[in-house]
Amino acid sequence: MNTPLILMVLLPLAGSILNGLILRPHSAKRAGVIATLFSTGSFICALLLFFNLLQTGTPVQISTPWFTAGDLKLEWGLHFDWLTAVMALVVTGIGSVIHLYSIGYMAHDRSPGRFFTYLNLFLCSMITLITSDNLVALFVGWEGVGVCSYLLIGFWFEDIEKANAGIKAFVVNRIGDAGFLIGIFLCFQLFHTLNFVDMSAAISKLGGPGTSLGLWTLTTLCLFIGATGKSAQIPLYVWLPDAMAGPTPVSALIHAATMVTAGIYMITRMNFLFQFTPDTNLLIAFIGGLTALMAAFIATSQNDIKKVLAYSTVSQLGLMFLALGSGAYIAAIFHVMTHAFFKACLFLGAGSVIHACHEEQDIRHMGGLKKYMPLTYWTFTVSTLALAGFPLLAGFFSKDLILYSALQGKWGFLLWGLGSGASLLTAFYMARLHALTFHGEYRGHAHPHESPSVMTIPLVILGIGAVFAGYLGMPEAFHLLPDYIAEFLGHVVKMPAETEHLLPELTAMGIATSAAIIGLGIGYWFYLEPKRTEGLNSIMAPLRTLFANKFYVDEIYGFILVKPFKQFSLFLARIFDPNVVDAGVMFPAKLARMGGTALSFFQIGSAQFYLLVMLLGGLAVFWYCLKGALV
Amino acid sequence: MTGLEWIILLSKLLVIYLTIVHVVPIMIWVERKGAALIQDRPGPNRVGPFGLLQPVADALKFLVKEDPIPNSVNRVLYAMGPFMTLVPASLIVAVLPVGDFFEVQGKSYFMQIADINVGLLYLLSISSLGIYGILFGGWASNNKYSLMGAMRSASQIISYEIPLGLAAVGAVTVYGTFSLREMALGQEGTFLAVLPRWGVFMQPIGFLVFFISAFAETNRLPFDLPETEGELVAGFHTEYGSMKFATYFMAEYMNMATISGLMTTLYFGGWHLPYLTDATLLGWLGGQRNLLAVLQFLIFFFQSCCLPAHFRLGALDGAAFPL
Amino acid sequence: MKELFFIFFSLYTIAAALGVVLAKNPVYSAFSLILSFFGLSALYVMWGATFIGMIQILVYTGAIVVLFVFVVMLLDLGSVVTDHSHSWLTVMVSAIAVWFFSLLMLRTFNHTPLVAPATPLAESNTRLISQLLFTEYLWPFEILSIFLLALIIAIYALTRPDAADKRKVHP
Amino acid sequence: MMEAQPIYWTHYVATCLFALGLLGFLIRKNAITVLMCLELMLNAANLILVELSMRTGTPDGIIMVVFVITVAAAEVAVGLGIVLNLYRLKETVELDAFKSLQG
Repeated sequence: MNTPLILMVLLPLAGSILNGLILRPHSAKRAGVIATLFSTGSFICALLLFFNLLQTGTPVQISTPWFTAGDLKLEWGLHFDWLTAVMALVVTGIGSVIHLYSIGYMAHDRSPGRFFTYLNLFLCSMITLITSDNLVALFVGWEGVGVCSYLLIGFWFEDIEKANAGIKAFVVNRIGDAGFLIGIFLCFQLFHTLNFVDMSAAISKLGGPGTSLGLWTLTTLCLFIGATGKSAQIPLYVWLPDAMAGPTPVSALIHAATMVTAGIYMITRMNFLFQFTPDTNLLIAFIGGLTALMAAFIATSQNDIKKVLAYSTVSQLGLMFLALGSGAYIAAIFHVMTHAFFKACLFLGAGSVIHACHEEQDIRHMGGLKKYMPLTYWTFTVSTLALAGFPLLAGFFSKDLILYSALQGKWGFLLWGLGSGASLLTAFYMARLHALTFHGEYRGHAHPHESPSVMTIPLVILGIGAVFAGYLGMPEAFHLLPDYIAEFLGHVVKMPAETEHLLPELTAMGIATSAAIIGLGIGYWFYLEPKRTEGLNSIMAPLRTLFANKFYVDEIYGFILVKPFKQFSLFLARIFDPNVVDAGVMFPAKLARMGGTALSFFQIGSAQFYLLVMLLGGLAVFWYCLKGALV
Repeated sequence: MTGLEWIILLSKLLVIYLTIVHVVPIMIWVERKGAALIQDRPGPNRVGPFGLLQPVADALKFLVKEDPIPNSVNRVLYAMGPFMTLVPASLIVAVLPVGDFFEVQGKSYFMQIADINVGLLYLLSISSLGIYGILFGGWASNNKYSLMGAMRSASQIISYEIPLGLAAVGAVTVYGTFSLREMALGQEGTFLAVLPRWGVFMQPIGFLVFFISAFAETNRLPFDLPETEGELVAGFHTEYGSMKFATYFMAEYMNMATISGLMTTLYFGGWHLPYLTDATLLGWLGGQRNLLAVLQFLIFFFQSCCLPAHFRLGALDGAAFPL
Repeated sequence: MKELFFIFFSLYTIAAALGVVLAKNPVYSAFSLILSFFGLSALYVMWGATFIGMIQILVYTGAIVVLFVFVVMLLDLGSVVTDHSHSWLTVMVSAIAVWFFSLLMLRTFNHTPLVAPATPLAESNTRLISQLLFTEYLWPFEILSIFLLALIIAIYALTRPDAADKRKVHP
Repeated sequence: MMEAQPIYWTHYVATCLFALGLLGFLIRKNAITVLMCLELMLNAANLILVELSMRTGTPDGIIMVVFVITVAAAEVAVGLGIVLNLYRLKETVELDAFKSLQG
């Protein structure tokens, strides 16, 4: 069973090399077909491995010695266990669908070959990230994904903002990665190994941090910083909204389904470490909650369709981190899976809308597209409802699981409040988005038309996924289906100890669903009637401007970080460099010249003077040598 | 050194030195007579019989005349000049092997004033000092012509010293020693049964070279260029007045005397007469060693005196001189 | 008796040497040089090296100093009265340096152990020297002769009359 | 022959000679005098050589002196040649006049 594992990793790489270096096709069709073939190939391998895992129940493991540095002996290992299986299926599945979709989307782009190369490359690095069996290989995948996101965001690099957005994404990720690196070093320092299996064995042997709790907390904190960078949490989320500058399939694949979940996957993979550090978990939960709420607030007043979806992703990720913080790793992964489906569907829908309205992204210039694009409309509606948490749809199950798991510990109520507030707002702004784009009459001046089938089929697939993904993790309360996801991931993730929840499960679920429905109602009520929308906008005007400007976070960052940095470098260049460094270099030169002139004083030309000096010198040497003897 | 030895030493000094000194006026007289004879004129006959006292008169004149010292002259060297030629000339006399030895109270003493084993070397080096007298004299008198004259004569003397030295070396190789006394002894008796063992017969060529360079050494004809040239008038000693002039003059003749003394030692058998060995002479004189010493003394001087005559004769037929 | 002579001649030579250095006029210094050479040769003879004494006078005084006097007279340098020396400072410094140097020299001389003082040279050293010269030291002797030959050529080249015109005297 | 004359006496003489020569060599400006002082130094060396060779009975010292004298003669000849040329060059023999190699 080793070959499918290797194939899964290498097929996208082969695809990207084929597209990028060898064939360099110009037509989107040929490049797209090749890319999609290779990604579906890796999806099939993932399926094979998944069924093998189901039957044998033993993870597949291959490793080759990579390099040894000091007492660190590293192997490059490919490892396919339950957690990887879930993630692989999500990544390769949705990846292939999006490849199919982007054939249509990039039809009349100038350099589709380059696009598909990057896309395949991204897929390959994401898979290496997931299948790696040690932190360093994971980090390689981590960086690969970062690079590809930069390349893809800045795909239309002629446009300066898009290029800047790419750079911004990459820089912010790098900051996160720095934290992640320190985390890896600390891990090695503590456990002298970076391999997950050995690490968990070492920890279980150690049986807890014991004296060095502080150090363990620091490690987990650093790892968390890496995760925030990659999965766009409070301090380092600024790059995600700007990342919308990239083509829509990119946003769909990277910023909805795969890359952003890397942080969550990493933490879940390291759950054996995070269990022992309660303070970090609390911090994670709080940051998750805060991000969710804040992003939701901003999303309510965004006018760009993709910006709204981006902020909704950020808030959903906040929810996932909330789950991680409160120890519900399985809930987080389950939400990752469901979120991947409906968020990808939403993004692709937005893509086809933009495609139809000829690159129009402002929802105020859309409206009434229901008539023109029925299929997109229906898939979009299903996903919106799923996202909002409409009962019996995917979002409902995973979100309730998270909110329910947040209900524990000292801060349970506050965290739960944050989460449910976020989901209320999510329902509200999704309703707003849905109403403004598809209902009322068309305000744009293009003439929209339904997207070609190659784009609508992926929409339908994802729509179905959005509906049925939820049934994998049915809570026991319904006693309908066994909780597949729970026992499936149980092999990898130890179930959190059953702490008493502050509220019984059913009541929590009831409150959550009612919140979702109220949100949707308000949203539709306000935004279906243009008259009422103006009323709402006028009342909330000050708040709206605040949200619109994203709490001025970018400006604050600019002010706190960027300006002083520029100032300091200016100082260095203008004052420090010329005076200190140059002076240091020039000084010996000046010294030599001075020495020269000083010595030339003695060259007065008279031979006898030279003789005298010679004699004196001779005497000194003579005397020095004989000093011993003379005495 | 006991008192007696001192006396003997002093007496030897006195006798030999005074003889040399007295030979000088005689030579002058002979030369003036000879020159006159050549030029068919009577020569000095005013003073004393046949002008014999003429040299004495000259000497008196020089002593009496006022000794002018030109003002722009370098005082010290001007005065030193003449004596620097005279002193070396007289120093050489100490080495000349005048006779064999004589007994006084049973101890035998050498007739020579000093017999040093580097005799010849001593002689050569001292004779080379004469040049300084001429140089300083010429230069001190501070006029261009005298300087030129001094330069010419000095260079002439130096250049002829070398052949003189080489000839002397020839003699040394024959006699196997530097000491003049042994050289003289070596010339006793005969060799090849016929010829007396005189240097002349042993080294005719050596003698010839020596003879010529001797002439040059003392600026005699035909080498007296320093004086005869028109503009040089009297050469390096034009500026000199009486006494200093006299000393130069005397030094010149003493030089001649000593050079001829050297010649007799090297080539004319020192104090040996041809074919007559000391033993036979002693026999004749009845074993009087001292008498023999006196006889040898006379022979030596007789030979060394008649040589200047040859000088003079040489001067006579200057033109045809087989140079 | 001998020490007396020895001391006398030594002092005499040093006095003459002083004369050489201090004389205003090069001719005077040449003259005192001759006197010092006399003193030196006297010392040699008193030490028994009669041959060297004579050579000293014959070669040094007879030839080398004559050269000096020739040059002085030809170039008419005598008239230049005094040219004593550089500034006072240099004189002082050199005096001190020379004094110190001589101290060191003396120090080394007096402390060099002497080879066993064998019997002084018995027979006249002229014979001995000449023997040695042509047996043990033949090579240096021959080389010296070639050296002198080269010297003569060099001197002629150095002071060629016609070359002089090319090097016009420029102020 | 000299008995064991106190050894340092001649050394004193030679050192004084050498010192005087050196002093003259350094101080005097006139090229000729400088060369004479040089001769003086050489003779000081000769004195030591002779004295020691006679004292230790080895004739090598004397041979050395012979060689030294010949070389000295050569040296003087060349020296005077050069002085002559210097004179032709600059009309004077003052050593200070020749400063063209000044630094």
